[in-house]
Amino acid sequence: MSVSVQQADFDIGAEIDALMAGRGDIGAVATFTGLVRDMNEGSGVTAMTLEHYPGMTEAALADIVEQAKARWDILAVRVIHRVGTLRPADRIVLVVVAGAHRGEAFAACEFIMDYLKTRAPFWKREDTPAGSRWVDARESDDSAAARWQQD
Amino acid sequence: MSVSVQQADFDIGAEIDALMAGRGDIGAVATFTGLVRDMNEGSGVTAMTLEHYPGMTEAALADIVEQAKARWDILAVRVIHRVGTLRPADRIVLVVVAGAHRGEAFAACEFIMDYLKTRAPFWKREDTPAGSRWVDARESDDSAAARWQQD
Amino acid sequence: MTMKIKVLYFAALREALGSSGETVELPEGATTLAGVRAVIAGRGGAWTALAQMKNLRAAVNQRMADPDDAVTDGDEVAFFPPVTGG
Amino acid sequence: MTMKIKVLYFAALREALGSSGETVELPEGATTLAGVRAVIAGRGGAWTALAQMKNLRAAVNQRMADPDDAVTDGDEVAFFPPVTGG
Repeated sequence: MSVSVQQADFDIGAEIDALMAGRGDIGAVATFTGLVRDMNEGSGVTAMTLEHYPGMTEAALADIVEQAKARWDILAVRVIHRVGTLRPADRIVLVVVAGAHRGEAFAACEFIMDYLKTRAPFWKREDTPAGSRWVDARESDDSAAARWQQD
Repeated sequence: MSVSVQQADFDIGAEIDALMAGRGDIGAVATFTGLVRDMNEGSGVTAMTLEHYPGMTEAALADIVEQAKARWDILAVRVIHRVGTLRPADRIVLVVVAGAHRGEAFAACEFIMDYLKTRAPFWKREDTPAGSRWVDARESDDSAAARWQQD
Repeated sequence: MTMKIKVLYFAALREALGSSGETVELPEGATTLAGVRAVIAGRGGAWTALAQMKNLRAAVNQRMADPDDAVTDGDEVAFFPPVTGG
Repeated sequence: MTMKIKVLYFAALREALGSSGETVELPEGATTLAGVRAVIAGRGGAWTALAQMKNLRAAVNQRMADPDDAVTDGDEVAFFPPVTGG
């Protein structure tokens, strides 16, 4: 299973090892890990709660991975996104892309993150000293995703 | 120490944890791991030996990291490059870049790898069933590095 | 024939509506996502959030959808703010 | 005054020369990297590899250098094929 939505934390090294197991054709592994920061938009963040749309989340992530596989010559992909309540410095999301060469592994990893940020149904709510608030979508995420559009 | 040249293997998760230790301002960690493939240019590879230029290697890597830090708003970098004899599926190189946001972490990580490939004095020799051979530099590595040139 | 669909609400929209979802019977003529949205917002009160919330996104049968996309009997429709995961 | 420099060879070049390095006394007029290379290649025999090897790279005092770069007494010069790490 290349996509997981879970409350539990993940182990990056173990996830890479699992992708590599038994194969010698992988020359490049690019990963991205997203983490909870203790500040956002000028306020301290004490906790973050991730809501999602069960069913659609998994389908959206699987679709993003399929798009990446269709577009780049990559060998294996793993995506894990956590849900529930997290604390500063906790891991939120992991994307691992393995390929023969680095250029395609990097591009596919960044593509998956950019698409995930705009197309996977997750929503963050932050707890700050002033109360709880929903995180606003960033314009920069839309433009990051838009640059992968093909004509 | 942000740069190491060593025979010993490395633990990606432990390296990320060390960069993160005690800080809550990191929102994005991009990593790249290069590995020994069991095939190259149509021949089976049974082992690979990495030669380097002690002294210059560390200086070149430190310089590449400084360039990345000057260019992108990133918070922490770790580079490990192994030397000596390695086997297929062994890790060769690790680059970890931590930042507040993903775009800069991705760009700096790819930049460091592209520069390392063309400016750090390492040379690979492969053992194949037909004997031992030095790996030829790839034209694509020069063009990958060249795209980061600023006017 | 009356069309019945399942409608789900998420995140800030769920809180504004005080509902995470419901079964909705659609009046004749409401055959698109935009139509469904107008029907629900037309109830007034808190439901107007569905018309007023900026940049509202939607899915039909768990796929991102546009206002003109068709909605038919038995579909699962969801409304939510722009996503902010990752 | 005679200039003495340290010269290092790496990888395929080291193997072709059968040497990983030496101290070289430079004749007058050999004041650039290109000059150093010509002096050593001019010994003939295996040393011609230094002139013939394609795309040879070099460093002066452990920094990548160009053929026109100056070489002075006490410098550490290195010649090697294009790097292939990572």
